[in-house]
Amino acid sequence: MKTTTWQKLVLSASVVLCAAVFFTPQVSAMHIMEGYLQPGWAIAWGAVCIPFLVWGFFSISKSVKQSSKNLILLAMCGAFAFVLSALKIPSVSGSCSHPTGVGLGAVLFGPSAMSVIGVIILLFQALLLAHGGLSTLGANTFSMAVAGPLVSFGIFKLSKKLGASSAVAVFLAAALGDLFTYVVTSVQLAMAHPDATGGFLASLAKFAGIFAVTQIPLAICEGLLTVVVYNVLVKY
Amino acid sequence: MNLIETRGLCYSYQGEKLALDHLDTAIPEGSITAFLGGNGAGKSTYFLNLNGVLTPDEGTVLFRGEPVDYHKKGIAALRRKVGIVFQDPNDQLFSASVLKDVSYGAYNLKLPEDEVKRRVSLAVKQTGIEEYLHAPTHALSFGQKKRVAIAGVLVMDPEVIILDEPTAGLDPSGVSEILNLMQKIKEENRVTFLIATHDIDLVPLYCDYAYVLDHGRVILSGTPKEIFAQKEILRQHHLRLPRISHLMEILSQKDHLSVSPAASTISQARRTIHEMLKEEKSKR
Amino acid sequence: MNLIETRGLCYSYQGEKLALDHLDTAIPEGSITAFLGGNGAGKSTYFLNLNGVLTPDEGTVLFRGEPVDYHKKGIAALRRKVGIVFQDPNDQLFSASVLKDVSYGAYNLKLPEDEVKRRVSLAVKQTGIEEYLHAPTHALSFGQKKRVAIAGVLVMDPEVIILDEPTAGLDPSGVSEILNLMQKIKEENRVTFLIATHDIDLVPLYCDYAYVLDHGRVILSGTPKEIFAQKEILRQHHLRLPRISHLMEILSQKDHLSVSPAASTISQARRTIHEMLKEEKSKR
Amino acid sequence: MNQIDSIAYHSKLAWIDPKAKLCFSLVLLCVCIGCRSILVGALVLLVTAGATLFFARLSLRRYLHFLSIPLGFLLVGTLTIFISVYPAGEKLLAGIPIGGSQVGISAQSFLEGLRLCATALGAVGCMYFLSFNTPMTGLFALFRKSPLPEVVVSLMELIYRYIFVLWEEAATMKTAQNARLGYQGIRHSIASFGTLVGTLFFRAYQRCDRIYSALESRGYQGSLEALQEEYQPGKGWYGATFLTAAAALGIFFLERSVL
Repeated sequence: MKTTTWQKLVLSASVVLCAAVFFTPQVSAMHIMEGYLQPGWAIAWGAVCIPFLVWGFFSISKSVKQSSKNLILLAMCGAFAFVLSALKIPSVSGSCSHPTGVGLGAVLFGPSAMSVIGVIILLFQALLLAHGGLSTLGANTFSMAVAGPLVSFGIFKLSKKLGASSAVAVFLAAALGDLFTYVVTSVQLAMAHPDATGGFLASLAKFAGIFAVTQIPLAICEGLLTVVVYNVLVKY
Repeated sequence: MNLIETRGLCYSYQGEKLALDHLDTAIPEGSITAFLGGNGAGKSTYFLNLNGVLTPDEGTVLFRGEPVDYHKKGIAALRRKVGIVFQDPNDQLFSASVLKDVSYGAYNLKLPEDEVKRRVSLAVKQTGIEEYLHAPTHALSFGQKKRVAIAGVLVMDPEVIILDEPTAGLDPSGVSEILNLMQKIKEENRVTFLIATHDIDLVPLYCDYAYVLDHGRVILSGTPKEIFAQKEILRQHHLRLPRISHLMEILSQKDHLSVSPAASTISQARRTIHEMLKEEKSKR
Repeated sequence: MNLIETRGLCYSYQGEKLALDHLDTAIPEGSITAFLGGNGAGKSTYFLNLNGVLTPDEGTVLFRGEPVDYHKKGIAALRRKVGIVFQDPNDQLFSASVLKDVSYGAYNLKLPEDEVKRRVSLAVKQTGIEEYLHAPTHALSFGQKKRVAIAGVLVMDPEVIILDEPTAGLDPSGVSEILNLMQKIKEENRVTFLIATHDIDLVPLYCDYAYVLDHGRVILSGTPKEIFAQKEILRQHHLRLPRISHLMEILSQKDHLSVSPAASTISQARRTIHEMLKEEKSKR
Repeated sequence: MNQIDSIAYHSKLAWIDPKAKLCFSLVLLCVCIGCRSILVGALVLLVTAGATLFFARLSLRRYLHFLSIPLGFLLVGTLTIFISVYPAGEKLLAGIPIGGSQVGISAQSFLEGLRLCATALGAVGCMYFLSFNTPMTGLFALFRKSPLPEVVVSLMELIYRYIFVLWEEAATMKTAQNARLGYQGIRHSIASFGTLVGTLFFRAYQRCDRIYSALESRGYQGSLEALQEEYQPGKGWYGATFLTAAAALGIFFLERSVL
């Protein structure tokens, strides 16, 4: 009897779910690690980021030209985002995890500047914290500093337009931005490492399954957290 | 009775050399004890060990003669009993409103709301911060923030309050206000105080006992009088005498006047100068 | 001759009340002048006006008798001549590389590289920071950072150096090191110093002149002796006498001993006590 | 947090031309992920780890501790990729039959998984060589000479500097919250952490004004250029790069002709 692709997907996902529950505490930082992508993919994701980085670069140079104080402001934001990512937050399962801070950054400064700041932060995370890597910088930049912020920003604007309250808009922006980041990471991993029998889709199902277990609670956590932070900032 | 004792307390931060090196201390109940020492002598590390924010590597902390239990519940109980007011009130005040910030500790104790309110209004009254209760914390002056930080510790109804550099950054009138507040709280709430300070001149005025720390070790301990008799040792460990003591020491040792070199406050100096004058008069 | 003078200097931060209210000051060349006053008295605002970081709303700043030109070139020249060492060195040290940070000011003067290097090595030597030249800024202690910040100002070869709370956060030996460094620089480089401080006891020891500010206005000015003769006014403005002065004042006014109430340092006190004793002896 | 950073400043190679070290680690990194071979990965890890242990004065235990940081990802990721669903009856290395098929790992996949792990660990070795022996300030000096735009390099330098300042602030604030029992239970934890982050941001924002004043008073006009530190030439490292890369490629071709 031949197994259908659908069966394969379901089975892969359920097996992986079990594995994920077992390994959850170790999957803290979801940066793709050094050396995990083939050279082709590493270069391709780097290339995909370039237009966004150029866009970000022009927006930064423009704002620095307007006032040289903006350089310091942007730097403080970058340092802040890095520290945020290195701080351990209490998470639902009792273990600790890393908020990406992507949602907050995008809502506050817009997605273009976030791409350049993001790539700098990712470089520091690789070199100072051993999260992520140099060859995977492109892929990580795309998922965390380009795709995530864009989605966060878009959702924030959209929910505001639809009349949602600030709290709801911020929550959705942060939580969905967070989730989308991990969806992109799954896609990147699945593309680089398709399943031996089920190909890209089976692999994607497996990765998405793992992230569903670990990241949905985390995204909710980050969403709530970002709302608290946003409220503090609004009061000041 | 000693409220707090430490025996052979050791602590080191990740992968670094000992920040506390077999520290033996004993803090009598109801006293004000000063901790002196240069930057990096280990004062803050010691305080965080007393409060249970840091867990000792070795040695024990005794609270009322009982060793502290470093499990979750024991630590929570310890933190309730030992409050810390940090040097920079900005590190301690977060909430947008003063009221919210003052109630933070009581709220974390999961007390009933009435009790929280009662404690907050008490602490607010005692520290004299009614006026700016509804102001945002960042709009307060440094001295006002310091008071709010103290109120925030008071609501937990601690038995010990640790003040880390209570006078740093304050102008002279702010300094005396905070120190008078400390004495008032000590008397009204029967609280034992531990203070770390660089301001040596305050020690003879306000403190019952003093410890000199350096490199995580106890160098000297005793009453301020005993401590300030050890001029050379103090200098070796980046400290100095109170200015009045210094003057008296010079008068007594260099000029061979019969004043007491141990006088370290203005009133003590006044007394010993009078005695010297009387003596001079009676000589002739 | 007065190196810096201000006449009717006014400044207010956006939409707030006057931070400086018609301030008249005169700073003699080669002096060390202290600025006393509670938190928010206007000291920092005054300093930023002298350096051209803030532009006065009204009134003039004169440098060597010439009014400062607030166009781009004039401001650049002013900043070269007036260096500021800020209270928190973390605000001032922008680079993780100590060498780079020290050289920054000289580099911005567009000097030839050799000259920049020469000045850097001079400033490094003078402030004694050779040892930690290869450490990253964030690994330095507070006192070390303070020295690096001073070196960063020295390379610009300023005529005036402003120290904002130079002793805040330092232990007693750190305090005297920084103040001795200040005196050394004053003598070797013929620099005029302006310092803001809460540490009243330092003023008679290190300063030639002092100003007392409150609410952006000059309350008192003169030599430390003149200032500390005005005990009541000082107290009204949140200040106090140096402890030695306080003792001498009590001895002279309450106890009617014939000591000079103006003695405010240990050596002055010693002298006046000796004179009193001599007098007593000759009386009988 | 700053363990790796502090190790780098104390490395024997700290003041060697960063370009030479960057060349060594990047070339080996490319070779390692280009070959994707078990032996090449092992060789590269061995060489870079050995050099790091020696020059950065690290104990093996500490190095292994750092190596374990990405292990969680490696384990989960690799299992996820190589455990898959096969039709019943197919010969597997290990497998559990479920319904009409079986879940497990084939010999082919297992080998593939080993290859991925070796490559990834070799690559991590290269990155660790760079980060344990090169102070960030050295990399910035290098970036200044590169075609990277000035504003981006300045941004990097400032971010790096203020990471430590903000980190210290955040750590003290968290201690202060802990001292007042701020992290008892999930609800209080989220509220406490949220206010901490908000306050941290606000303070960072306020600090901007002070930094700007301080920089202005030293003549800041948008540029952060200043004297650069001087580095000793690291010519030997180019030779080392060439030799190791050649050895790795040799092994790679040998392995391919055998297998």
